[in-house]
Amino acid sequence: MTTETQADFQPRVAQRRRRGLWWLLAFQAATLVGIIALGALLYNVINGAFGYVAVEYAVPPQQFATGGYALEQLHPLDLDYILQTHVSANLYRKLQQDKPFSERTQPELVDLVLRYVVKPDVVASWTLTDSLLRPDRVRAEWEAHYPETTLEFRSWLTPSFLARPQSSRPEYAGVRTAVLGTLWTIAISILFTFPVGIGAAIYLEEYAGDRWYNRLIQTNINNLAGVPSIIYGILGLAVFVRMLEPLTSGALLGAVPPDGTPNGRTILSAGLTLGLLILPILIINAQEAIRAVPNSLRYASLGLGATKWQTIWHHVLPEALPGILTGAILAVSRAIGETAPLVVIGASTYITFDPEGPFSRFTTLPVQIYQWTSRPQDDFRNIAAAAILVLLVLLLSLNAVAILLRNRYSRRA
Amino acid sequence: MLRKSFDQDLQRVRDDVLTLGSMVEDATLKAVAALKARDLKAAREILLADKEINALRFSIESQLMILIATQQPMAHDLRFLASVFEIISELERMGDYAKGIAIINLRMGDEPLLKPLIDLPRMAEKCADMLHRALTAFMEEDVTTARAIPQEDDEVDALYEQIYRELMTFIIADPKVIQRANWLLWAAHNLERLADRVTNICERTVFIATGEIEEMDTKSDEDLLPPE
Amino acid sequence: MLRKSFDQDLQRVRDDVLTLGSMVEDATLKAVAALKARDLKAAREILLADKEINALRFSIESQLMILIATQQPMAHDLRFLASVFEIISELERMGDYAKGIAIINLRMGDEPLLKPLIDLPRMAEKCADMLHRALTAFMEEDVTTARAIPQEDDEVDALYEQIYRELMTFIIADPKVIQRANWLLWAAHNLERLADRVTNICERTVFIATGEIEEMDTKSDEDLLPPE
Amino acid sequence: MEQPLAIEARNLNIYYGDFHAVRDVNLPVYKNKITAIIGPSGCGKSTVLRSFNRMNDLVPGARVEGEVRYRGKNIYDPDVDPVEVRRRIGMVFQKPNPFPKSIYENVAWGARINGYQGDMDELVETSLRAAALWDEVKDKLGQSGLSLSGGQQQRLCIARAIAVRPDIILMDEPASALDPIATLKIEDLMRDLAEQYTIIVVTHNMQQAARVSHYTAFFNLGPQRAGMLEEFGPTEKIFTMPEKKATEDYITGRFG
Amino acid sequence: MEQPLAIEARNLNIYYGDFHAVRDVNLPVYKNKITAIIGPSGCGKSTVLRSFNRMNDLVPGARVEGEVRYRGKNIYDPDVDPVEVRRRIGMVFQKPNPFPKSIYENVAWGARINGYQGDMDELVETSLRAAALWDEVKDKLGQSGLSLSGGQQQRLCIARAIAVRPDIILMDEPASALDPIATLKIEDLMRDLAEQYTIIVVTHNMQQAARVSHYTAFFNLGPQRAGMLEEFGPTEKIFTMPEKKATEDYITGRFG
Amino acid sequence: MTEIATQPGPDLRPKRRPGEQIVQMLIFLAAAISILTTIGIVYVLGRESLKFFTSQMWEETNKQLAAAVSPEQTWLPLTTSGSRLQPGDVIRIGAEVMEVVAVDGLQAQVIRGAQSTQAMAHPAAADLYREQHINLWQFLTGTRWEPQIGHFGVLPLVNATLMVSLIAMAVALPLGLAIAIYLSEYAPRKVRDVLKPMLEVLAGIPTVVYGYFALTFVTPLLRRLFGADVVQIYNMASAGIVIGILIIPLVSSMSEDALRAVPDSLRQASYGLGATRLETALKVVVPAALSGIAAAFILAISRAIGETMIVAIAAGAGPNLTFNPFQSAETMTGHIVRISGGDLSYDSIDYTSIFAIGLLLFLITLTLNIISQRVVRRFREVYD
Ligand SMILES: Nc1ncnc2c1ncn2[C@@H]1O[C@H](COP(=O)(O)OP(=O)(O)OP(=O)(O)O)[C@@H](O)[C@H]1O
Ligand SMILES: Nc1ncnc2c1ncn2[C@@H]1O[C@H](COP(=O)(O)OP(=O)(O)OP(=O)(O)O)[C@@H](O)[C@H]1O
Ligand SMILES: [Mg+2]
Ligand SMILES: [Mg+2]
Ligand SMILES: O=P([O-])([O-])[O-]
Repeated sequence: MTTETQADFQPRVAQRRRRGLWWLLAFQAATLVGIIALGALLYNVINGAFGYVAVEYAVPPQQFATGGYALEQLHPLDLDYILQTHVSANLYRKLQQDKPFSERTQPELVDLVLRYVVKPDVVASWTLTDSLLRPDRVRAEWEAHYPETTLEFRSWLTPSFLARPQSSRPEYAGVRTAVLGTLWTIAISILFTFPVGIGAAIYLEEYAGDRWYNRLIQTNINNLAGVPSIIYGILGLAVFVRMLEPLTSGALLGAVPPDGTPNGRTILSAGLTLGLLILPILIINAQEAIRAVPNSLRYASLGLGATKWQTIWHHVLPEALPGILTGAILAVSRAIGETAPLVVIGASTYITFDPEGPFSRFTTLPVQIYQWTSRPQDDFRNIAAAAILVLLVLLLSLNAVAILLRNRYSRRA
Repeated sequence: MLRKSFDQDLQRVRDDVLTLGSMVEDATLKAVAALKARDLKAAREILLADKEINALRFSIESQLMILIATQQPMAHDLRFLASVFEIISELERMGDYAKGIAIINLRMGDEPLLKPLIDLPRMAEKCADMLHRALTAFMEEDVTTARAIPQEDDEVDALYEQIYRELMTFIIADPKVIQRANWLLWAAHNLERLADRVTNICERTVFIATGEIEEMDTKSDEDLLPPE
Repeated sequence: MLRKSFDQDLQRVRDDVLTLGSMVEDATLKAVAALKARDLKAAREILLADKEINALRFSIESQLMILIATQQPMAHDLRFLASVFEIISELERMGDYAKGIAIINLRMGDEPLLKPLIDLPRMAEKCADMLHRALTAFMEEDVTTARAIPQEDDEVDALYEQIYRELMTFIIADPKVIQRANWLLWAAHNLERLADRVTNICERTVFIATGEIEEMDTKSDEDLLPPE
Repeated sequence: MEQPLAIEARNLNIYYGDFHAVRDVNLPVYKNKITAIIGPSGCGKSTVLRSFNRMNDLVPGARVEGEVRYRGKNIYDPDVDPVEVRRRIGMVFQKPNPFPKSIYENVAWGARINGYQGDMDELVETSLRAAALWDEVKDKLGQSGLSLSGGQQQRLCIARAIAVRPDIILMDEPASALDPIATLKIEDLMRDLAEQYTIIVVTHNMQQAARVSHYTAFFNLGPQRAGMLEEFGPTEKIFTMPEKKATEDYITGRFG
Repeated sequence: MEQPLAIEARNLNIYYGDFHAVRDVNLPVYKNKITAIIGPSGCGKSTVLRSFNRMNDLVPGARVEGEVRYRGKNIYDPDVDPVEVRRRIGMVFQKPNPFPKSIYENVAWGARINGYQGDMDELVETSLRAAALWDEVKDKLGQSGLSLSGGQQQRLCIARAIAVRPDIILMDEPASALDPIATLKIEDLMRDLAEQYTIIVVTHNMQQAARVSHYTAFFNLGPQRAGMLEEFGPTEKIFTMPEKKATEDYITGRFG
Repeated sequence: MTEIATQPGPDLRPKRRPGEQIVQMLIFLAAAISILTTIGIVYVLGRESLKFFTSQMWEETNKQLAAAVSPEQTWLPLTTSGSRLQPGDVIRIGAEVMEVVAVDGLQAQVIRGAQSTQAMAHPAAADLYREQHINLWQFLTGTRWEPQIGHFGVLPLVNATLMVSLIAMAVALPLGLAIAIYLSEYAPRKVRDVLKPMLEVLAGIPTVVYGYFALTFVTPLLRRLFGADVVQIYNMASAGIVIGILIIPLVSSMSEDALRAVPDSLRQASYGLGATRLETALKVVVPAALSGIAAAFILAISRAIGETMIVAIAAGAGPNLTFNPFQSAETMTGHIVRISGGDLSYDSIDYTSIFAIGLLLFLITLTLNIISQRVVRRFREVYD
């Protein structure tokens, strides 16, 4: 029977294999597209963050390059002298009042010199690719359009970019306030979310029986995880900024904002909003980590006469911890990158002072990027790119930690 | 019904035991018939048949061992297999008795029978009949029959005693016939022993069905004695 | 070494078989001694001892079945267990022969022995010795010894033949002693049969060790015949 | 010969929600004996076993009726703490489940949370010895319990159970995840342990029950798929001469 | 009596990366017989089995040396397509793995991709009948294969393997995930199938090998933990009178 | 060991463990916070939307009284600035509500003291506010969103949202699925170990960066390809494509999870029957993972609809009902961000309008998420 029915089969293996090859190519191409997109994105950012610029100076900085030392390397006393000789006495006095020159650091002084004496003005900028690959064209354009300016290669991402506060002039703008705002906000989120999130996860995984309210909580959390972040913004706006204004503005606790008007648009509001936003993610991740702990471990412990909490504390949590942390880090990096809800609850975009506490008005890195991106001037795109690099480095390092943690964890399992 | 192949194997064992039984039965009847007819050729055939009996017995035994090794018998199956060990050993021995009669026949050579055989064939028939029914009971696990058969052993014993006494009178009358009388006596003794062994088969049948060994030896201590 | 408990169980079986063997040996020697001394009390004790032999045999058998049911014996273990089935059956039968001699003793009642016993005790000793060594070989799975012992059966046969002839002369001289001569003849016959069965134990010993059944029956077809 | 009882189920009925999983079980368990529970899949063997140390409390929807008497007390009485019960009636599971801690800690942990005051090193050694594992691990007590082989892990779990000095050890198919050799080791170990502990073992493997246990309880599916105790008796009897037809059919593999 | 060969391993050596997993195996497999492969864990039973239909190709790092001769051809020759080999040498796995499709589709799928031209309904029925499953599923061919019980699923997998009309069926512990009754059903089925197919079965369960197979190959761990064929022969011989001491020790459970 | 045997009756009574109960209480509360969040969302969105749809709202008209009026005066002199009044409008000056009866050039005839307010005198240059009413039907079907003139039709926003999402799906679904299949079925371990983290990086990049990418990379590219006159600086296509890229990792990772959840045994079964790798992947693995993949798709749509920053940056401001992907149009989320970004008065109609849009957005995404979860649950059941 075997031989006679063999005839019924026409396997045509070669043909089937050829078809397989074509599809494989398609799959690989798709993957390639994904990688290219990532590459293009990074390329685009880096492309904007460095490149030639045409700068106009009130006083060219070379003028101060004494004894072969560039401006940035001069001694504070020299810088003080330059300021004294180039700015009006009024301004000098005002600056002295803000903070005595003797107390200012050398980079701060350099900054003052640049801002009040050199007064660079970027009139045009070129991308990194153009600068590197087609310097001739750049030079030609420069000579044609901005002959009276200086052409120099500029990195928009500099240490002083990190150290400077916001400014309306891209040349002077920095991300310090934004970075500090981000850190403050995230700290508040973490403080609020971690205990609540992990607690909730433990409850749902270890204690919750099959009751209607537990099911409700679970379904609810799953749904919250899919709610667009902007809705959280609206929620934060209505609840934290407005309803709880006395609390979030700090008025209840006696904190008075610099401008004297209590306002709920504070770091606390932002932190809580982001906290709520990542809470469901954190809970779900933590639940998954806890669920991944095999039941056999719990039974082993309970079978020895351990109580439920002993079991959770000694076995379940330690086993789940790497997973919980991984999930938490990913949730936090999500919070760091969130923009829309903060815009909605009214992150202030132009803030030049450092946040001092939970009741400060604030801006954050992504909000800052958003603002700069939506300005029409090219220079703002450049600093947006620089700020993006800062943000990405921050996130990538967080992600790297998470991935490392997870890999160690999954290898053990 | 699961364990199809095990059941098939068990059935084959059962069939083989039955075959073995009928071979023995056959050999017994033929041995006595040959003796009665002083047919040496037939006697020689019985010697050959006994070889077959032995071979079949060992073949069954190795089947049993294979079944134990491969089928993990338990409970009823196990009692069955264990009993078959004993039963085939008994059957082989019964075959030996038949062969013994054939050998007596051969040893007698030219010498005529001391007397025409009447009781001996009757004894043989009775034995064969008991064996046959014992094996049927075994096949059917018929406990009632198995319990009844050993009672009939008394008949065989009676016949044996009768033969014994008769032969004694022959010897006392003329001691020179002692050899020829003894030949017949041995033959009768073999049949008597054969009948005893049927009892064991019956015992095993009851054991398979109930798990209990019941001693069925009606005369117990006497059977090893010569009749008085 | 794994299967500790199985090995312990196997050892217990082995020990029990040995005990059974020595009980049989003992019974044989005692039965003949009692006959020689015409000690009826001792003869009765042997009847009781035989009950113990039977009980032990069934106890071993049920141990075997439990081991098969619970331990899934294979290969060597299996051959061992299967052989023990046969060996204990043989030992029980040997016990029966001893009992038979005791019964003869009892049946003789007041009547004196036909002649003082000389060869019969020698035969019994030879038988007991063979049995003893066969069981030792079995315990030690000593194939060489197991193969050698059956050869010695000839000695027993020779003794039996001698006794037979001697008794025949008594009968021919005076047919009235036929009953008393027959008693002794039966006793001798029992011993002769007993020795034959030792051969089977040896066969099984070889089988356990090698997996092969070797027929060791040196005289094969003759043993069922009365000596001429 | 009346044996002393270690624990006993009386009119035990177990439900999962509406499903009557186990019906009217009366099962005596004798002290220092190994009692095997066998039966077809889904007949409630594990359910009954878990009811002996209230592990069923952890199963949502499980409900127990009737009594499980342990030292004259029904462990389902309201004034009985299941945590206490579980310390006295330990459990070993189908898949070896050592804690992801050191071998030492695996054994010591249970004793520690139960407030063991004595010499911990000694306890660990005694327990490992009793589990026939000491020689294999004595040089690497600090290594993770997970680094052991399956059979060793299972013995570690047994050592861990022993370390809290239970009266009774429940085992749910303790060797079914192991290879035959590790299985035989566990079986040998069980027999040794029976000198000090009472053991109840659920097994799918009839031969194992036959090899290892003193008593065997055969569970069967009754009407409406409820599990019930079909036959209970000495193992030798159950396997060579069961009383019920159903038992015979099951052990000779002619069931269903 | 020389039996006709279905497939044969000649000087087979299998490596995982640097690890020599199987050394110098010469194993004949006779037509229409069931050949069981037994041996301690990790001795390469599954590895050898997979080498018979080039399933090892799918294991990264696996390398096969030597020959597996099937119909006079080494299946590892470069001009042999593994896809073809696998159609003729089917496989049934340890855990039942029906496709999450209907019962009908489960059986039909393999035939369809292999360009089956005949009457599909008939093929499905024949295959299910051959797998002793038809009566149980004939009224619900449209239901998912996953809705069946474990034992039924395994028979479905067998039906599926049969449907592409292989010569040889490889089974890797086909019943180890099943309860004893389902196991016996599979064993009975295997014996029936052996009338038409050649079966090679790996099993951890010696008794199963003993019950079901005609020939048994005992694999053992050789030097450097490489698996090797210790003894091969008719099952009855291996289990009642093995030639090698190692085989005897293994089958009587006195190994290690 | 004997100590146990000699123990008297065991003490099985329960021990007090108050700590355990407190802990349990606390973590229950933690879990319950999520419910509060949902209630908060629903309450806030609901209340403000209700205000938007029902309650009175006063919109600045940028008109003032040209001169002071007395309580009796019914003709009001108005300035030229601001929006035109029409008969039927309800207006408010100070605390007094009036109903416009007729308009004649810069004069409006009104009924004074409407809605049970008191007619009173008003100084010159007092601001005029106009009452706003929005009904649900108009909101849902209106094709113009021009709050200044009182048009609150949400369709332009919805349309833009759908357009953008569609484009995003067209990019993300095929690519995401193909990547998932490649990673799970084809890629050698090493390749996968490299690619997966890369895709995860892609997923971890904040959306604002994607917005930047859309505006500064994709848009110029599109304009180069299709012509600067065809493609506006702010356009839906660019935003859609980039959202698609953003969502690729989501689709591919969820789909890959689904594919990998298909047990290896199925693949082996398939190979064992003589199937090729493609047949195994497409005919066995993908169908087996179908519901997981479907769930990924649905979730992806939901994400696309809720995505904010990319559209806020790249799709442009200003509601615009168009089907041309190269034109600028504002999505729902984009609108919310733009409106709330400024310093809004909490009473303005614009402020409440974002809640109404938010509610709509919430309902849409919620529905999609629930469907997705249902599908996932069914899918999980198959293998458990
Ligand atoms: N947690 C549970 N919820 C609902 N039903 C259950 C649960 N656990 C078991 N059951 C049901 O109770 C019955 C008995 O299950 P149990 O696990 O005790 O059987 P078992 O005899 O141990 O089976 P197995 O041999 O397969 O382990 C089965 O019908 C099972 O489906
Ligand atoms: N994919 C693999 N990569 C590396 N080594 C492997 C792989 N698969 C198996 N091995 C090794 O090859 C050896 C043989 O494995 P195999 O699975 O064939 O053993 P087995 O006899 O089937 O064992 P078991 O009875 O546990 O199934 C083992 O040492 C195992 O660790
Ligand atoms: Mg169970
Ligand atoms: Mg294997
Ligand atoms: O063979 P028996 O000696 O018992 O007649």
